Amino acid sequence: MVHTVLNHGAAGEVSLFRDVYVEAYRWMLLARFLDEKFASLYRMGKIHGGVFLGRGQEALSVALGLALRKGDIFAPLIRDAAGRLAFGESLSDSVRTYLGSALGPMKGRDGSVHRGRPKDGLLPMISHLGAMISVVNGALMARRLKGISGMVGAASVGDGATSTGSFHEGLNQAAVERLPLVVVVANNHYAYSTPNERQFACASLVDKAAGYGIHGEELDATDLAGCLPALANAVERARSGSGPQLVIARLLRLCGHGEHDDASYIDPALKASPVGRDCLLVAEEYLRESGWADPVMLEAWREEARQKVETAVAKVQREPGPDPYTEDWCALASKHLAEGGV
Amino acid sequence: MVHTVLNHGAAGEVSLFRDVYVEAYRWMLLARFLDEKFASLYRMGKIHGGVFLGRGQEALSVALGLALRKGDIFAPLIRDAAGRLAFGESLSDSVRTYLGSALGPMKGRDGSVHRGRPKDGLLPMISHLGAMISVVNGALMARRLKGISGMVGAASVGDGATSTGSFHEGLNQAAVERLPLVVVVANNHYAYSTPNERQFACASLVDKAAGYGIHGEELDATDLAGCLPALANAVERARSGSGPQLVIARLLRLCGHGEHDDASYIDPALKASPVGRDCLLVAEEYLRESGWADPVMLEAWREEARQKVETAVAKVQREPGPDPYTEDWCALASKHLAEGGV
Amino acid sequence: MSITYLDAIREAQARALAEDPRVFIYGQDIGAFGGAFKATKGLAQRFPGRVLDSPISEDAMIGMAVGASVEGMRPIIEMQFADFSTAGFNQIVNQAATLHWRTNVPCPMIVRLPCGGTSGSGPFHSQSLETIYAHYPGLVVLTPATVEDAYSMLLGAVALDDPVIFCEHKYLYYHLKAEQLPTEATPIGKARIARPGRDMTVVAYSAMLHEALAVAQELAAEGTEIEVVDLRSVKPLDTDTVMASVARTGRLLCVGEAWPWGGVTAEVVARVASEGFGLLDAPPRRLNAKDTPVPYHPNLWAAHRPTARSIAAAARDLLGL
Amino acid sequence: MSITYLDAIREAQARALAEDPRVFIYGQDIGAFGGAFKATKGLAQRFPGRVLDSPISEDAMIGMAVGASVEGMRPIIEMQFADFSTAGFNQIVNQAATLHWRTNVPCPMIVRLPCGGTSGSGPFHSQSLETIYAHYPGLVVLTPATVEDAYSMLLGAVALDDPVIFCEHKYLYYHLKAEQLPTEATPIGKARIARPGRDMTVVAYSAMLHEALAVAQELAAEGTEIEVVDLRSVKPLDTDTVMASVARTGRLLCVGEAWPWGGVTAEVVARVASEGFGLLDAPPRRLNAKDTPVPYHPNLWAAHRPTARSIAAAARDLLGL
Ligand SMILES: Cc1ncc(C[n+]2csc(CCOP(=O)(O)OP(=O)(O)O)c2C)c(N)n1
Ligand SMILES: Cc1ncc(C[n+]2csc(CCOP(=O)(O)OP(=O)(O)O)c2C)c(N)n1
Ligand SMILES: [Mg+2]
Ligand SMILES: [Mg+2]
Repeated sequence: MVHTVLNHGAAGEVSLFRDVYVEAYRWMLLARFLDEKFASLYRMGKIHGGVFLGRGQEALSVALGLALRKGDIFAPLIRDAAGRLAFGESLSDSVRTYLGSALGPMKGRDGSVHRGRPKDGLLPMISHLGAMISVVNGALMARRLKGISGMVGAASVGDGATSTGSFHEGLNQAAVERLPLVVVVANNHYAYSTPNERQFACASLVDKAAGYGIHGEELDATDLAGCLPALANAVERARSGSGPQLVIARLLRLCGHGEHDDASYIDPALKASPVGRDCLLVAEEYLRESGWADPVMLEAWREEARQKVETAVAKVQREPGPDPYTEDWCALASKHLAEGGV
Repeated sequence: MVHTVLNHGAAGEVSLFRDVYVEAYRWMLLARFLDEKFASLYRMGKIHGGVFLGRGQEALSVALGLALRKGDIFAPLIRDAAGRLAFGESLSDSVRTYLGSALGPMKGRDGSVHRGRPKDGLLPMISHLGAMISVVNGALMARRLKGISGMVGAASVGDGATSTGSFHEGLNQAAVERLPLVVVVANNHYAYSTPNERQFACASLVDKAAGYGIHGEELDATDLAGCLPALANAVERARSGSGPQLVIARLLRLCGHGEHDDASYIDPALKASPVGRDCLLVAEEYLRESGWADPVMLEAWREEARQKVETAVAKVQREPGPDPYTEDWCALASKHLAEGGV
Repeated sequence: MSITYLDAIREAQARALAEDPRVFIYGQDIGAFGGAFKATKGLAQRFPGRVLDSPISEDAMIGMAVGASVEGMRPIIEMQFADFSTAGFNQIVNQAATLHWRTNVPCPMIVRLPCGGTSGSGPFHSQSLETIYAHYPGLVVLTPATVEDAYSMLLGAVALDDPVIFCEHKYLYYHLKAEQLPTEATPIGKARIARPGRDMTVVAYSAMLHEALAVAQELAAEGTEIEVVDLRSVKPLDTDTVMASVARTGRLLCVGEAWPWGGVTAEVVARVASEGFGLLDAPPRRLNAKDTPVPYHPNLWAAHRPTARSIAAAARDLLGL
Repeated sequence: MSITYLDAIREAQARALAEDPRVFIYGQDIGAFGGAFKATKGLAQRFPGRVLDSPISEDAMIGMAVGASVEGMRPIIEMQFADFSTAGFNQIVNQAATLHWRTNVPCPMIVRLPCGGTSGSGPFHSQSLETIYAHYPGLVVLTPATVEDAYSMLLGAVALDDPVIFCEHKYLYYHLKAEQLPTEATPIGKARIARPGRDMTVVAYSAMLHEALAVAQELAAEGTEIEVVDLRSVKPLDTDTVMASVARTGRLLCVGEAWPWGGVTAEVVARVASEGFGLLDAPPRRLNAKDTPVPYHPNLWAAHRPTARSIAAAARDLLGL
């Protein structure tokens, strides 16, 4: 639907675009509040391990999440809180995973951003960058082998991940099989502290597309109004049989790599440039200027998002952590093959 | 020198081009006889393990070998007998390695195409495809760190190797460091039995160059007259600071993947097309037509090459194999750290 | 009729493809060409679209299998040689092996590894890599030593809900023959007594089983009865069967073709020493390959790995003969 | 002055850079940023052009080191976490580890692996991978447990002509402090008696050394004297020092933080059982992490790996207390 809506200029459909835009904005808002809550819990020492935020990447992420449908495959990355929510991940899945609740999808065994529900098409990332692309390919191959068509698989990666062998093998594999894969590269100009010029030497990452024989395009990811149709179109092209799509999104990470990092290495000139704009503020401005939301509505949405996050966190904080004594300590699904550890 | 010669059309230099061409042809001839000898020893059961030939790839290989100088780095692959010889590898190194002579550079520990002399810039391939590129990068980085300039490093790979993560990481690394690396892809249209269309989906492999931000070009590798200047120019561009060079060479493997393979999977239409020409015959024809060699000379060169190979093989066949009782069975250079095996 | 170990692997795959629509095979040159060793010969023709040539991308090959497995398929990945699986190592040990534990969603898939040494194959086409996979939680590592086991354990692996590293020994491919394929399934994770005996236990697996059996026969002629245990599966390791044998014989020699540091022989000896110390009448012993890459030259190769000769010497020594 | 284990690693690198022009460091975010753990903080500034940021390309990072090493350099590669070294695994085990054996040209280089568990780090930032590297011939695998050893063994590694896997424990980075850096070199490949005792031997390495020492102290208060052996190097493994200790105490418990199958504890127990059987007054014992990925939640994490508490229980049991 998103696709149809976003590609018809017809008058009557402006209101549909508005609906999508508003929905997207509200997911972004929720993701931002959620992230901020995690950051504050981290500062209070209530989260074990790292906290990784999507600040600045919400417009891109939500556009991808909304472009996908139920039944599609999504392998999000560390900065995809917005896209996850839009794709259908519950607030409590993320809160439970970060807080290590035994009731969460990972039951405290894995944490933070390493969550997912494979059976719902939401693949849980491993940390090794680039490694999820071929896993998405496999899910798409399975659908093809089963005779199911019309599905799309999407994988998020960063600029840094483009240097991995996995990225290359995954993209090439998808191209050879002409799979309905969308790879979205959030080029936030840094991989941890490493700037683009120490990561690659091509003029633009989109120049890689031709080398795989796939379609590529680049976009300004600080602008939700641009992201929504671009991602919808990329997903639609994949869905309709045009093969893998490479989307390169320009943005800046408006926070540290993780909350332990002050990001002091980010070039102030970049921060001050258009790519350093906060996509949430840009979207808010757009809403206001287009008359789609007034300050009262915006404040109400904000309040609602804040409440949702507070409620989810308050609930999960009362949930039990995993119990090592009832844990079965068996990595195999075939429990009869378990060896006791020694 | 090759470079200068091959790029000046001036009259007096035709004879220089002729000299280079003749030299190249004679290395090709030697490589072809050597390969054929290995094939016949293989059929006689006198070689342990596989035998891999460069039949059809000699023009490309020799052009690369000649374009490099002493002091450069060369990581040849399985089909590079011609390039190895032109670069300076002795006949006996290859014969000793194939026959497992204890006097060879690998002392019978490694065999067949897995030979080299790292200290002479000839890196011994491991089997894992793509893995040598970053090793060449490392040698080049070392030179740079030591303040030595004007060196080039070259790595040969096949069309199949372009699908490896190592190929990608190696090329990207060289591009970021702007190393004087030349990667030559022998696109013989098959990786073992797998045709190009199951290996990649780009229109041409040269389309990958832009994705790394490096210079790329494509050539017909059945024609020595084209290979010599093309490789000389690529090496010279690398040498003079233009960064990594990607050379895609179109050819056909005129034999099996190894001598155990009858190559029945190769499309007859391809064999009958210009890309299926035998570069050695093409070169011979060129020599004859340009009047640079007459049948008597050609026969004399052939005879000389045949003799060299026979002599080398006869000598090496009398050499001892490695002795397990005097072998130190220690993989470490630090002998004092050896553990006895149990 | 005579069926090789390789035939058995091909037939098991054919049967799995025929009986289970979830099965497909993915690997280099395995389609029309039938694979480097012909382990899939004819299968692409018989099962169109389900025996697929992959690019030379071991990492993506494994990732593909994991994704397909999550969606309910039962992929079989053929590595051209075990040695190249190191290029897909990360996806095997971090993606496939952890998925079930992290998500509770099983990850059934098989990675077929043509393993082990053959003369002249050298450092990169001869490796025995069971150790590096068995060390990681979440993987099942099988090492069939007979034609029958190659067949039934591969079918057992297809039925299993976990990622299986299936170590096929290349030397056995052609050298081992049987009259017919088994009709019974082999229970995964159980060792077997390949030859009963009362004087000492030799634990072996894969190609080394046959070296051990040769030694048992040799020593039997001299009146010494060696019990040979075929591990079949190195992870899980059937400690009970090993322990019961050592309880009968009081002596243990464990033989493996892999490198000496860590691995199967260390694990077996350590388990018996710690859990069955009182059963041992003599120090337990191990025999492994030497601690260098696998050599190319046949002279070196033959001296690098254990053979009937070196096993016999160790056995005699242990028996005080 | 107080120097952490992490400081020691940084200082050793600074000294190596200062004294040996062949040394350079290559890794992700190690330049101006000083590395994820700050193990190279300030070094890029002090040694311009010799502390280089790499792309996220573990395979090419190792390949780069091998090539530079062949040309006479002494590269130090920092992996951001040990867990990511699996993406460079092939180049480590097949390229670096085999080069000298194949060509007689040494391949000196160091791969620094931030290893081991810390609470909340989860399955992919906590692994202890000494086993998979020690299994391969051609690598030296070091596991320093003290500030002093971190410093002097890293310098020793730089001096060595072989590829070294240098396992640094992340928990020790900040938790371990010393008053000063050692002036003496630590001989590579030698274990040490970290605490003498006569009643039993506990063999440990890396972070587990400190758990073992805590247990020794606890039991000393009850009159039991535990001898603690710090392996320092797991490949080569100093069997002599372990055996001499067991000869004194008659009892062996070996403790490691890695997964239970194969690995250091299996190797130590197997060696002692086979070469020092007569020295043992009781069955040798092992204690490892559980056979699952390293868990995220602190409750699970604390139960997953051996701790002073579980070591003490095993020790008491072995002593019949
Ligand atoms: C294979 C691998 N190597 C190293 C790391 C450590 N690491 C985690 S995130 C990161 C930087 C990622 O940068 P990028 O891909 O640009 O994503 P961003 O964080 O900027 O969104 C690194 C190096 C890793 N996760 N995987
Ligand atoms: C990483 C890796 N995977 C698989 C192999 C097995 N293998 C050896 S050669 C080969 C085909 C190589 O094809 P290509 O690169 O096109 O070179 P060509 O033989 O055509 O010259 C394969 C798959 C290997 N050597 N390395
Ligand atoms: Mg980035
Ligand atoms: Mg090819």
